[in-house]
Amino acid sequence: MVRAFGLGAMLFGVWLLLSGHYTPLLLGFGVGSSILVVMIAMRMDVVDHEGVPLYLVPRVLAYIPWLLLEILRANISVARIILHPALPISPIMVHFQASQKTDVGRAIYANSITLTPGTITTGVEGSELEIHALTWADIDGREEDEMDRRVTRLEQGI
Amino acid sequence: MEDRVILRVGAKILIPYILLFALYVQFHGDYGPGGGFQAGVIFASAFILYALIYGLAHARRVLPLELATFCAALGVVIFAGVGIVTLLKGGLFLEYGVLRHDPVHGQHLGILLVELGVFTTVFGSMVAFFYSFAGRRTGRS
Amino acid sequence: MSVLGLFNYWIFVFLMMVGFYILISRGNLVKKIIGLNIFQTSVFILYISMGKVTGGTAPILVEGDAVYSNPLPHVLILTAIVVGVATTALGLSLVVRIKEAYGTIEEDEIQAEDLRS
Amino acid sequence: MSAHLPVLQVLVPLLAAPLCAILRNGRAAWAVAMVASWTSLWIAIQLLTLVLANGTISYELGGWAAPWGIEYRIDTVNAFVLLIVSMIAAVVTPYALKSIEREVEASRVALFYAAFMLCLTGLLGITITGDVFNVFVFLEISSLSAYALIAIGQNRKALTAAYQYLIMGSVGATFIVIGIGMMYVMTGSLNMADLSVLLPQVSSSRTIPVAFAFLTVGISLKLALFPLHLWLPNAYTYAPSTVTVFIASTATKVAVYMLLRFFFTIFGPAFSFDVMQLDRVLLPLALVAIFSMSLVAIFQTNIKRMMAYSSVAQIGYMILGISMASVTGLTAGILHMFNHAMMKGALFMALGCVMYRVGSVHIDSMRGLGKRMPWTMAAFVMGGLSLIGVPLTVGFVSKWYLIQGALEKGWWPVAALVLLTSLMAVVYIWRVVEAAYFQEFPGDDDGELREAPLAMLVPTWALVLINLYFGIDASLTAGVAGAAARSLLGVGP
Amino acid sequence: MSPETSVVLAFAIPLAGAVLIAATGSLPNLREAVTLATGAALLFVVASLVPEVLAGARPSVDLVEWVPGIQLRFTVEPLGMIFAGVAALLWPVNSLYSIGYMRGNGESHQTRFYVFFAIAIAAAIGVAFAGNLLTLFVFYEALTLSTYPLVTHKGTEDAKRGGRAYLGILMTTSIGLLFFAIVWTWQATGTTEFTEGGILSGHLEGAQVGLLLFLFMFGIGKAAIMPVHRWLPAAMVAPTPVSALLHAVAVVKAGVFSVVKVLVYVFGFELLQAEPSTRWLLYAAGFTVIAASVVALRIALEQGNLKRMLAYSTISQLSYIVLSAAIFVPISAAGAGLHIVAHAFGKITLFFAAGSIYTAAHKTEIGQLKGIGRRMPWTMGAFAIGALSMIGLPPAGGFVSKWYILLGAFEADQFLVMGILVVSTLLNAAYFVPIVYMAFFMEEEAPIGGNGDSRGHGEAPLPIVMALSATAVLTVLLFFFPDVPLALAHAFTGGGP
Amino acid sequence: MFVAAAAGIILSMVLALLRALLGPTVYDRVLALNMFGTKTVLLIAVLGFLSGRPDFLDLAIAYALINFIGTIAVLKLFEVGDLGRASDPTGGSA
Amino acid sequence: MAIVLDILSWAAIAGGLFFMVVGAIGVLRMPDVYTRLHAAGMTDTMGAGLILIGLTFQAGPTLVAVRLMLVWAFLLFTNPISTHALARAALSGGVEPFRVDMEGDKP
Amino acid sequence: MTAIALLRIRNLVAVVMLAGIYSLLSAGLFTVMDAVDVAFTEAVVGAGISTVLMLGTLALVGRKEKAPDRHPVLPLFVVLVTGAALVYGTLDMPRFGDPGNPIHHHVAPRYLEESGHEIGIPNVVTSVLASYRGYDTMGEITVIFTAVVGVVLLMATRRRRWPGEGKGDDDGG
Ligand code: NA
Ligand code: NA
Repeated sequence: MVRAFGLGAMLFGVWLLLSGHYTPLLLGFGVGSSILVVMIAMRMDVVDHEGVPLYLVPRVLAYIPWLLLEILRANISVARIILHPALPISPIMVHFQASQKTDVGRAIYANSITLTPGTITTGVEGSELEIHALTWADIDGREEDEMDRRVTRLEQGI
Repeated sequence: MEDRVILRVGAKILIPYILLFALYVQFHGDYGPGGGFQAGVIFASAFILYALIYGLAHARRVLPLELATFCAALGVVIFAGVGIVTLLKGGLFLEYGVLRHDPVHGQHLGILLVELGVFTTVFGSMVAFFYSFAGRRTGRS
Repeated sequence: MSVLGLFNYWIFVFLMMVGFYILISRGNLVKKIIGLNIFQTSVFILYISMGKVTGGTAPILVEGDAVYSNPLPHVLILTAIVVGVATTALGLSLVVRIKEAYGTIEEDEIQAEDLRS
Repeated sequence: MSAHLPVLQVLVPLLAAPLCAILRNGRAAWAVAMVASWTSLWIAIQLLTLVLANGTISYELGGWAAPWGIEYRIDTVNAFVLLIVSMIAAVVTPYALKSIEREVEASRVALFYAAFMLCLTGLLGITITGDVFNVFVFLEISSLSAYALIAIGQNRKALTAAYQYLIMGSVGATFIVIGIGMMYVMTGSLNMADLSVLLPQVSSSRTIPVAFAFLTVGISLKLALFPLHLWLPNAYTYAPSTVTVFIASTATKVAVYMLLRFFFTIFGPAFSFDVMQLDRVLLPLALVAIFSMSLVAIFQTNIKRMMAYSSVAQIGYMILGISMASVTGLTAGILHMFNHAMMKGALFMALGCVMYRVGSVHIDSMRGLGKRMPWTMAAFVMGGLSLIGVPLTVGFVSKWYLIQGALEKGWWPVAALVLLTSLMAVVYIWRVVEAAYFQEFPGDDDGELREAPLAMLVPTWALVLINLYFGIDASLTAGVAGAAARSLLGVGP
Repeated sequence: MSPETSVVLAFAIPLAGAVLIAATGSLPNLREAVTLATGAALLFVVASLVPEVLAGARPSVDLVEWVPGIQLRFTVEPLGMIFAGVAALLWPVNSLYSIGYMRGNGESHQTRFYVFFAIAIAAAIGVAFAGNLLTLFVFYEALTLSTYPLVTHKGTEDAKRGGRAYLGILMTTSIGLLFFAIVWTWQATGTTEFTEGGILSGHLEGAQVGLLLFLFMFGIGKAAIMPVHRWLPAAMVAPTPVSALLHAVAVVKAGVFSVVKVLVYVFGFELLQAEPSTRWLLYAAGFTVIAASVVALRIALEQGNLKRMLAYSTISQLSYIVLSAAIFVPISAAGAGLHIVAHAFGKITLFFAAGSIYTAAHKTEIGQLKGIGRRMPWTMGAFAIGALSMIGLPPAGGFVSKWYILLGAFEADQFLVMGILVVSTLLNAAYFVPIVYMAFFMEEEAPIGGNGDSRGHGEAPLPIVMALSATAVLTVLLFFFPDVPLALAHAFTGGGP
Repeated sequence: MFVAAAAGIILSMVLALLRALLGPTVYDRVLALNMFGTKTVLLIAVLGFLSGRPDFLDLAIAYALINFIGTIAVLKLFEVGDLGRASDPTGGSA
Repeated sequence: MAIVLDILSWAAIAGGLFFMVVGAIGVLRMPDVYTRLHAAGMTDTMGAGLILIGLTFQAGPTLVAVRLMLVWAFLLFTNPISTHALARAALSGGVEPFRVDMEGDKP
Repeated sequence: MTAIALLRIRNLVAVVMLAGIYSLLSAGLFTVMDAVDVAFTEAVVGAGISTVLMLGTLALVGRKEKAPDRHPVLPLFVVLVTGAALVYGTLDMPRFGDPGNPIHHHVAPRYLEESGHEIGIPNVVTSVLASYRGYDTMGEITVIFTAVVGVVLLMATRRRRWPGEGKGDDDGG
């Protein structure tokens, strides 16, 4: 129930951000729409800890700036490779052990890896991630370990 | 088969916002691009995404094909029904002005209602189309 | 200038004809429908280009004086797009059924099958 | 409520369709279709009466005056076509009950009636409207439902037939949209009456003739005008019997009506015939269609297909009448729309009865049916006589006007060809008659094959009787057709 | 009963009869009683019209406005009265004969036979009373279609082939030519009403008149002018009562009747005489008379099929009628009208006799007839009277009509026609006389092996004998009392009796 | 300046289109399609500023959405051969 | 202040364009679908992000800015999912990853 | 370019995706020409639903097109004639963007000038779509509904053996 309310509130928030017309009628529609969507979502069975990870919201917000910085760095390095006349790549597939306990956590970690150019999560089996990297250097383990730690912390609220 | 955790979690989070966006498009069609038609398609696309990731059987449990076709029919009835109400209120067919004392308010209300009809039909139709195609076995399994 | 003002029409006519050509020259039933889609979409573009006013803007009223493009072609084409997708859906469902009944979606093979039986 | 009859004409079947779909029960859907089609017939009769008494009726949808809004505009011509369409629908619906139960799976029957009502809606909508783009919208309603209706035939060829029809029909519709667009860009209007005023001002441009050409080709595709008829024979042959009856009797008529509307009302006869020299195109096409398709019909062994080719030939008769661009010629064309609807309706209904009992309409399956299904075969013979143009049938009335029109123009060979093709109709009809009456029933003589059910025979004979009634007393139909022709040509009352 | 009522009744009675016959189909005796009663009723109604028409009445009834400007209309005038009278008089006789024939030969589908027979009679009445070209055409076609099931009655391959030729030729000519001619007439004159003196005068001239005449004459295929005569021999597959119907009661009579009517009331003799382009009709008819007689003679000499010979005789006799009308003078036209009656009585007698022989002896070939007169004296006696009428000798009706035709030819200085008449009379005599001679004066041949029941047969069943005696008597009566038909014939050509 | 941005985006669209045409595998085409979609979203955003009506960004959101779902659908087709079956075994099968 | 914003904005847009075009070039230059995915990722993340940020500066503190950020958020959210799905599909579709040498099997 | 590629490529999935791109491109053009509502619709339909439906079809019918084995001379001729006619027809059409174009002066001005107080909503396209030409829109959703009826009629049945499979089937039996 808390999740449903939480989802409804978030939906209404998005509505307010999108709308720009704050008349009673449209606000009413906003409330109605949010309620309708929550009802459908419940019927779809997506209102659970995975679908509405309320507890993660503030921590994710804190994680994002770091992630963006990582993304920028990775972008620059891949851009360098692309613009290099010799195209110095050495693609490789590796397997990582993720330290997260939940699927949500693993999903955040896997997606973070994919978001940073140079590495792509190609598979998730239990806690083992399969990763395709553009060069050896991309997968030397430093950023990934750091990321793993941060995501696990985020997940566990440490 | 591998575990599709990434898709599953992603879709779970995303779908409510797609639905909401659809309703936003529906109700802001008077002010910007969009309206019943676009909203209906987007609303349906949330169900399509759901079916793609969770399987058709799941999706049909949430929204059976019968309900989708019912929606497709209902929208037409809503639209034409508005016209019939205007007839009964002494106007011509779809003359929304007679719905309220103030013709402009009447127009507003009429457009709102017929857009709802459009939304209902389009949403139901798109889902019904998708179900029909996705639900047909290839026979080569 | 005079010919330049028509040039865009000709591009759309060309696209239209490519779609039309795919439609009538290909034997694959799906490809025909794709050709039809392209044909129709190109017609839609032609319509919309008729409604454009140089220096105009989208016909959603704003404060102050503005030149708007003609909304009527937009309305017509909205309808036409919807009709197009309806036709596509129905056509594709026919293709699926034909495949099930004949085992092929190539026009000549279907004809051969019909002759054989 | 009578002020709203124009919109109710379309609205009644339109609302019946979703109702049928929602009901999901075949019988209930049938009942809805019955009510809708007979109401629709009643409205059509009222409208024709009103138009004959008071002249053209205009109805502004949404309360917006034309050309800003969409207008319904009913004159003698389309009131007559509305009557044809709704009359056939009213007769077909009771017929459908048994026929469809036999030819369509039970789970699909309710949706069948929904599609049927939509097809009716579309045809009525095309006919009644005074707005060219609205024509396109309702054209698509009727076309899409027709594709689906044809595709549910029992033979797999029904699917390819429907597909072929879909492709050609969509090309036709797109051509029509192109034509409409060109008219629109030159005038800024979509209203027919408005266009008829505005077009002459710009008709010297190069755009309008091209628009005219695209509209003509597009409608001709829908019309199955030779040589654009390729979709028709298979579609008629493999569709369920009821569908063949309905579509063969109405869809091409409405397409002919569209041609009339565009040629005479919107572009005007002066432009169509003096500037575009339309007669030079239509006349040869019509003649080739009449002759070649009659010839092809003779060699068919599937009787539905035979009748389908005959239809292409008969469309040629209508176009021939139009190509004369005279009062008599147009009267012949318009009258034949009605007459052909009635005769082909009766013929296809009789074939549907055969299909119901025998399960085939191959000529070999017709053997000995004269004795086994006397009423059915008698109906077929009567319809056939009408098709040939034997006196006291409607077919004769059509030929009367057609030949008179040709002689007025001094087209002697044309008149002779029309008569020659009537004789070809004798040949193909008589092939069936001989099979039915002079050949022995091939199966076991255990008497299991009975006459078709009454629910099918009565509508069939209703059409047969209409064939006879309006063949004996054609003053009503010929009078209305004549009035319609004069109004299209803008002469006399 | 007003004359108008009688007109409608005359048309309605056979139709009502058809319905009743169909309804009583399962009870043969009742069914045939209905047939006879209907015939009698029709005869009574038609007879009641004769005095009125002779007195100058022209009762006219509008059935329905067919299309704006054209009525389906019955108008009784003397020529139509003649035709209707013949049909009404011969139908009951023919019915009587049919009862004997159908039962005697154990034919199937008898109900269908009587029903379509009655419809055909209704159509014939419709043709006779038609007030305009369109009405004429309507019932002309109805006659073709209603006799088709009769022609193909046996349902054999032969019957089907015959039926196909019958229908094919009659429909081709009527739709292809006659209908065309009618529309042309309407288009040229704005009317299709039969009018004294014709309607075409002043509307058409020159070669157009000849062309239109061509369309009409060959369009009316039932008149069997060569080369459109072929349907008549083809239809010989039909049972004999049907042949009688075709040759005497209705079908060919409808043909020549229509020809005469079109010549008199559509073209008008004045126009026809004024336009040289119409001359061909005389030659075509004359040629047919001679050619058909020659064919008949050849059949007789080869001792071929009797009915086939009679068919060619009919073709020849029909062209007499056309020929005499084609002289374009009133008196020969009156002869033509009278010859319709005379030929009807004579030819029906001949066919009855042929059917009688078939029923009693199962003989169809001329060569088989030796000595048959002694076994079937009534039949062959009647045959002899019929033959006399065909040749045109007293005391048979054929003599009277031929006399008038000859008078007409004389009046118009048509020596060619006179020559044709003389030659054809000789030819007629040449093929009829030997048959009569064979029947009465030659010895019966021994039956050829296996044909067991040809020995020991006697006269045909009673209804047949009654019917053929009646028609033979009528033939003779026509010679002695030609007044009524003659008066009618004169009335329609405008002259007094 | 917006024009320059639009031009740059269009340039990269052309490059993406090139990849879509070159293939060679369908996955390359999907990749190109997806990329193309993203660029269209940006182009629309820029065009909004260019025409002075940036309030039509809803369009961009819709594009992005459709692009995403389309991509998932194509991949689903290739991976499972059927749009109706669940990707996830825990999701059951149709 | 406006000028600062403008400069920032154009810088961001220029940067975005840079990443976008480089990403596109990468998609053309890379040898197989997996390596191309890395290049494509640049477009969605940095390319789109910087351009949208640039536009946000242009829009100022309005709802337009909010919407621009929503677009980016959406892209950031969906990009890894579709990239992952694509790679996954390619692998299961039997497309062998390109290797520079054959010894690259161990981490 | 996309359109031409569609002609050549025989992998149908690729063709479908290129058609999707074509649709996106045209949606871009719509935006440029101020038709934002149309662009929105084309995007969600052309690139969205159509593509998904086509993919759904390909999943059922196979993904390869057979190599064409005919010489498409007649189609080419037809297309050339049609195209030439269209080009000829455009010669007298109003120039692109010309504000003097008749369509901007006959019906449209009323929509642009009056809808603000007649209907009271800023989006003129919505006003015309839902009110002035609302009846067309009702027809439009009826078209969609018709397609649903048709598709469900065709697809919501079990597969069955066809009477024609493997034996003569000329009689429609
Ligand atoms: Na990445
Ligand atoms: Na990475």
